[in-house]
Amino acid sequence: MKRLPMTLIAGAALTGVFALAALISMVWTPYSVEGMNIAARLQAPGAAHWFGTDHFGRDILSMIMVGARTSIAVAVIAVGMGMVLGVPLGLLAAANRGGLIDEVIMRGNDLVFAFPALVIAILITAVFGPSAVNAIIAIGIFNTPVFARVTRGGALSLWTLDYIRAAEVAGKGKVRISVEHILPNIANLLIVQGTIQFSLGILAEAALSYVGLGAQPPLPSWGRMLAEAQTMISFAPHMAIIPGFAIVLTVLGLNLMGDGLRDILDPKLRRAR
Amino acid sequence: MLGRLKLGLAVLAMVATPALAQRADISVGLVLEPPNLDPTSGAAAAIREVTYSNIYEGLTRFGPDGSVNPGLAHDWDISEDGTVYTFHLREGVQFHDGTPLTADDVVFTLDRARDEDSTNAQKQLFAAIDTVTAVDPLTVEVTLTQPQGAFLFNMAWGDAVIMSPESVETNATNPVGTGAFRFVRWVQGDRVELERNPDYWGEAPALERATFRFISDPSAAFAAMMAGDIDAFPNFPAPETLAQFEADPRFSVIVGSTEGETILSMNHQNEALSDIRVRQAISHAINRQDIIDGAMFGYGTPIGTHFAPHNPDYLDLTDNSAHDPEAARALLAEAGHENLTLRLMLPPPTYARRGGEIVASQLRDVGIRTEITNLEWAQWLEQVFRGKDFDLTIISHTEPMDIEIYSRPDYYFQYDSAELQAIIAELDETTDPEARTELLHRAQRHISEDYVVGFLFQLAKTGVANADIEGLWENAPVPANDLTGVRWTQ
Amino acid sequence: MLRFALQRLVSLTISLIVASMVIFFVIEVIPGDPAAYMLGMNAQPETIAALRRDLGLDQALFTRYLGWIGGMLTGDFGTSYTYRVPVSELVLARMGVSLPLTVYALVLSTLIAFPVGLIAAARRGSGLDAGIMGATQLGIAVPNFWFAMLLVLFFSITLQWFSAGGFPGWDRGFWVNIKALTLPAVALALPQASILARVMRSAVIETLGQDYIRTARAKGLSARQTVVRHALRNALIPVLTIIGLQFSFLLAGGIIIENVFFLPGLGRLIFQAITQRDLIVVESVVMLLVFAVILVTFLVDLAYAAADPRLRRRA
Amino acid sequence: MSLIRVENLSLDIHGTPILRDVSFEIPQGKVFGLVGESGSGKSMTSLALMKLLPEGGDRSGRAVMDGRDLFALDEDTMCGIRGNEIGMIFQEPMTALNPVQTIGDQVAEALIIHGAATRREALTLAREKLDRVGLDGARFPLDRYPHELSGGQRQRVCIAMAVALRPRLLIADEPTTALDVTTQAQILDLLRGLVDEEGMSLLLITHDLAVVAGVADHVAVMQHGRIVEQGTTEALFRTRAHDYTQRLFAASAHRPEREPTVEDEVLLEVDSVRRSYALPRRSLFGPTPVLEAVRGVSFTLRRGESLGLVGESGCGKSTLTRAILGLEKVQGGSIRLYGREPISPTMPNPLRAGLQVVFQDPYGSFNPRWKVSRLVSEPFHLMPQTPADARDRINEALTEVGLTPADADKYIHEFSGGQRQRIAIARALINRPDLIVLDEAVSALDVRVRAQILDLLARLQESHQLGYLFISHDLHVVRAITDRVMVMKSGEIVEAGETETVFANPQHPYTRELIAATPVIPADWTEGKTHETLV
Repeated sequence: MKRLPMTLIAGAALTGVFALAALISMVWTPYSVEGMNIAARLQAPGAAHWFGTDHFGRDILSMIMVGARTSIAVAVIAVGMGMVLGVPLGLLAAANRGGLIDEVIMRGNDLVFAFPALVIAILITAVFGPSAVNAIIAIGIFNTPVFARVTRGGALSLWTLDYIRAAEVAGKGKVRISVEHILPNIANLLIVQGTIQFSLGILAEAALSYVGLGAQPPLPSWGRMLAEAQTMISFAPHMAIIPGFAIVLTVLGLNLMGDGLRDILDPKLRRAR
Repeated sequence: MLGRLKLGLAVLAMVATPALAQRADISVGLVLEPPNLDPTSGAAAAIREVTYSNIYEGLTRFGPDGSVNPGLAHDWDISEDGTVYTFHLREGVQFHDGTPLTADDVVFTLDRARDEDSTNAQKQLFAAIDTVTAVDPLTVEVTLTQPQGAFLFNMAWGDAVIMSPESVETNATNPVGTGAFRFVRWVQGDRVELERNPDYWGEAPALERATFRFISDPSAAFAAMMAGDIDAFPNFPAPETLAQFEADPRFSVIVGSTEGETILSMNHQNEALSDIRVRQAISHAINRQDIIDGAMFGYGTPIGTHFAPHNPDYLDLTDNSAHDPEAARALLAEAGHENLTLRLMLPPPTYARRGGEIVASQLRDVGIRTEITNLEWAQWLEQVFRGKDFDLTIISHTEPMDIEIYSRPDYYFQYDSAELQAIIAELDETTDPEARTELLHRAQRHISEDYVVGFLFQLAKTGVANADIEGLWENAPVPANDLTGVRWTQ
Repeated sequence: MLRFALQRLVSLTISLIVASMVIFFVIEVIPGDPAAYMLGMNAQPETIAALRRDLGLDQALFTRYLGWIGGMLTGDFGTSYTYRVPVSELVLARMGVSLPLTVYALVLSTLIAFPVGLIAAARRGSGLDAGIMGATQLGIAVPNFWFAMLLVLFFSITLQWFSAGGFPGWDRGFWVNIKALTLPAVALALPQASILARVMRSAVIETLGQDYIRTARAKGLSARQTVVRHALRNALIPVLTIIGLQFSFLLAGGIIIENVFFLPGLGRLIFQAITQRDLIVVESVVMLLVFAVILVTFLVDLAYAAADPRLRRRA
Repeated sequence: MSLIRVENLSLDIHGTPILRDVSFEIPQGKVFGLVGESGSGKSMTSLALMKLLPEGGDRSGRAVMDGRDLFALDEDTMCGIRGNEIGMIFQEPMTALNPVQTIGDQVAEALIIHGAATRREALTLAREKLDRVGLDGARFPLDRYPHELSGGQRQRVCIAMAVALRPRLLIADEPTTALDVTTQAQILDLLRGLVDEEGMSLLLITHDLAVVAGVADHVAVMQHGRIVEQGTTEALFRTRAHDYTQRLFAASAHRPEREPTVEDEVLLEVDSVRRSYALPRRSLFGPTPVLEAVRGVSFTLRRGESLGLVGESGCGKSTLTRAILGLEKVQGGSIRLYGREPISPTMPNPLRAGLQVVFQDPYGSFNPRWKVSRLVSEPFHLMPQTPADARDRINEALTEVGLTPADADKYIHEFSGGQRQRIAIARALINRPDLIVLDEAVSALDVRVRAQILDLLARLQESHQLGYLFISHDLHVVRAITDRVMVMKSGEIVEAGETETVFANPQHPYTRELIAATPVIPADWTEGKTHETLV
């Protein structure tokens, strides 16, 4: 009925490429990302190594592929965590709108928002040591209030509708109504927000592993590749430019996808038609 | 005697090249900012890199080659039994706040360092001291409990610089010493500024102003050098970029040696690592040249034991642990550790982080899996160094002549060998050079043949400077940037 | 209006108290002993103990918390373990870098975002609009530290127009510092500008769909006049929120950028303090940042009320 | 002579035809009524005249105003005409004003834009205009903001704005639809007055025949984008040449035939119920002011009886409804079902099953993601377990409300507003309740659909002996479907009694006011006609 917007197609395509790379990397990469060959280090892109090699002589293409896996995994799980924690909170707040629970939840949200994300991430890793898991936790924590807010916002507008009244008259409780009526009808909002958070997650993961707080070696991650490449940018630019583009393109893809999804899913825009 | 002669030569050298420098200011790049400016409480090398023999001076001082020269004491006598040192202080030496240097200041300094409330990071330097007394305003007598071969050497350390009671409390933030440069100001997080001390007792330095700038990020350091924001970077953090500086006529690259033996430490409490065959296997699995090339881009000297190659008493024992994966696998099989998994803890420096990744892949080749954990310094000190909770770690031991650490059974790698402990104990009391050399050789051989740890390489001092600057230390016998001899040639 | 302000003020204080506890007790469990860090590898245990006494680290945790809070209320943030100077001094000095940088970046991003967003909204659906939207998408997707790397490579190393980083200090005059902050500000501003432009656009488009816009047109206002006189002010409200958020984000978010350009800012201070386990500094700075954010949110709320009369009497 | 003459106005939007050959003349100083059901294109006609059509509009035809074809003018000239020679007001006064500008500025702006006055003069003029539309300076200073005004007051501001420059034509698009009946009357008077005094013409667009009958001199009836019939009001009302017109009239005057058999059994007993809300404090420490929404309401409703509850917005009827539905607890008095079981948010499900509801908005009343079968059967939740014959009962309910079992598998968006109300009724019926609350159940429907639904309700009441609590602001409807009626004002029932008696001979002044305010088509205009069309 509706034809898909260009943004959605382009975005999905871009994202797809990296998702695919990540999938393939689970079974096959051109070279082992752990195998070092000091003799063959810092090679510019060429026939043997399409994206060249890094300072340990590792194949950058392979590392990009596995790195995609890392980034996507971290981002997806972090967003998942944000949803799992945030959506129920949001539903709860909306169900008790104006009540104490609502107030507490929303103030809690503001508080989390008030903390400087990167600093907290650094602290978390200072406490538990750096690892992909802690990166996920750090990112997840800051996703939670976002979803709580979006959920509450969407839910509040639904709670004013008559079919919720009807459900109440049919003797249904807040929880049941939230699950049966509210959740399915804010799914679109959540999908759109999810995509956006996903792309932000990729950026965050990159930033964290850039400062060395993300996935630990030998597991490659785009952010750390950038960090390692930084001092060599002037004589081995490919080491910095390729992972950089990997990040930019993935995030770009996801954002475009988010826009596209919003265009076809967001009820607000649909009512506008 | 010897010391005096050396000084004379040094002075001649200075006079020989008249200081008609156009520029008299310099900005020196440092990786780490000193937490404070009091080297007598706090171990941070950065403190010494700013203050040593620029602001503070000790009774004796190190020369660029690590030799011990007269400092605030122009001369000294040692009693026959080697337990009484009488130092003769220079005349007319003033602290930057105008108070004159007297024997009392020396007594105060040494007593303060030995006190039980002392927060001196190298307290063991003063362990041998029994009493310190001021004979007259310019003479100090130090009595030792037993003869100590390295006492004059110890007194040259940054932790033994002389301070006056008037200023000692504030030295952390407003250092007052006797050195050729005066403290001007410290913009925390950015730089420390010094200026020439007009009342300096010795030869006035060529530089009028010196700024130490703190740039921890290697690429930022590179950019700063390239952009000319920094004139000299004595310990340049990014060896990979040195080739470019080499190629660039604007810069000169100064490659020297440090006292930093970089080793792959092993925890002898670990069941597997307590087996010499496993340790030997690991040592054979390591390819030093690959590590030096891959991590330090070729800068560094392979070592086979815990001793500085530039030291006359050094023995090259690298063949004991030549790269030989076959042998390694065989040894592991023999020890029954075909599939061994070890935790590799890595502190922040490049040599450790990059070296660690290479070591990990080299061990993988002989069938040892490693779990890498990158740690901050504080965590490393807490967990590895004090908690002794690790299997492997890579660390550079930068104290000079520190082979004695292997004689401490409670040291973090917990190596307990009566034989070695005997050697070191003997060494400590020996003053006769030949005898010392002999003992040092035995010690080197012992730890090498016992494969106590994996000996990787001697950390190189890789500095970059504007080509028109001369007089920077090539080597780093101790962490220091002695600017007294630095000048612009045009 | 006053009541509104007071209510927000109350919840603000509660937030701050909760925050202070979270901050203090989380940070205190960080492994790693400042004294041990300062004294290094050869230090003897009793030396470390002595230093801990010096630093007052031997007191009970809760006592230290009360001390900390009490001190802060009287404006005394304690003394840095490693630097041995009052924390307030440190923070103030760093503020002199971070605050200008933040404001600079914010001004840049706003100056870019407003016109861009307006044009896109006005030309909705046109090729220009599509182009702008694409560009902003790209802007959002670029990690600022990577962008910073490229800026340095190009403007400092290759062209040598700007110094690669560092901060002369305000006593060295105004423009030199502005120049020093330019690259960092640009690196920070690009993504923010992109976001802001998008918000601006959608906000304007949304308001243009409102009934009162139609009323205005019926009054005889031209399309342009309608945007300027009616759409803009209403669209400003969401935009204001974002600007508020961005301020707080930039204030703390500069860490990485401050590293790339070795600026002595708050971010760097925290970073150093954490590695050196200068916990009291970490605590105070984080607290300060949280306070700043909460304060800004509060101000933004007031700004709302000023911009939107409907909020003035709302509870 | 005519002020403006529209010739063969046709309009397509994105290819879909909206208007076809619309032609009419608006005489100088007269009121021209444009009547039609929703979607008939009457609003588009007005927007076309203002040249404020949405994008993608493709217009043909002419609109000649003193010799000039408006459609031929460029945008700038048009801006000069809008608000200056042609003013316009819209249906939704709540959103028609810029929330962040004072009413003074907004009225003044109209003057300033057209260079008719400096800001100072403009403001004084604005003052005059606001006084003229009945917003006196004492209570409504210029610096008031829209949100501080009621709907009717805001509509007055809109009017002041529109007539600020004494335009020769004022277009009013459903100006009173969103307002209460008494307010509506005032606004209509105001408009009529402006026409008479300022000699301007008024194009009045509405769906309500009675409104037109009251104020319009000429009427045009629109259907599917065409004008099917037009003429002077009385003539058109009397003749009703076009059969669509006839059907329209029939529907609006329609009364379902009912022989109510009211039993003695009490279904609902409301006993001196009170409900009040705390309002935000004025001062920080002052006492919290309280809004008493319902203050001591009592009544009973018997099986088979249909009881009406009329009142204007804010009179408390919604609150009362929510309490009766057991969605809100009451603070005083009691509500009992079957005269014994107390109704409350915590009431047991079996009891709830006796009580169902139909809401006003046919669009907001259904979860868009559910199939009709699931929507209709939601009240099964009240049963201990879903009945075995669920499917049959769904089909039965659907058939009862005039839909087919096949509809059970469709989604709600596939149905029209009227059909949706039928589904809502089916949902209410599924549990065989005894009492159904009809909360403005037909208010959102077009007259003809409304007539059908009323018939349906009447039929169901008889077949199931249902009790109806019929809540509405529309007196016509209440009169048509209820046996007894209660009039509610500011939380109290001011009058109650047999519907006919109350309407024929209202006792309470407020009731009189209401009835007086309700626009009616003069009886003699429609004599004899209604029944004809009915049979």
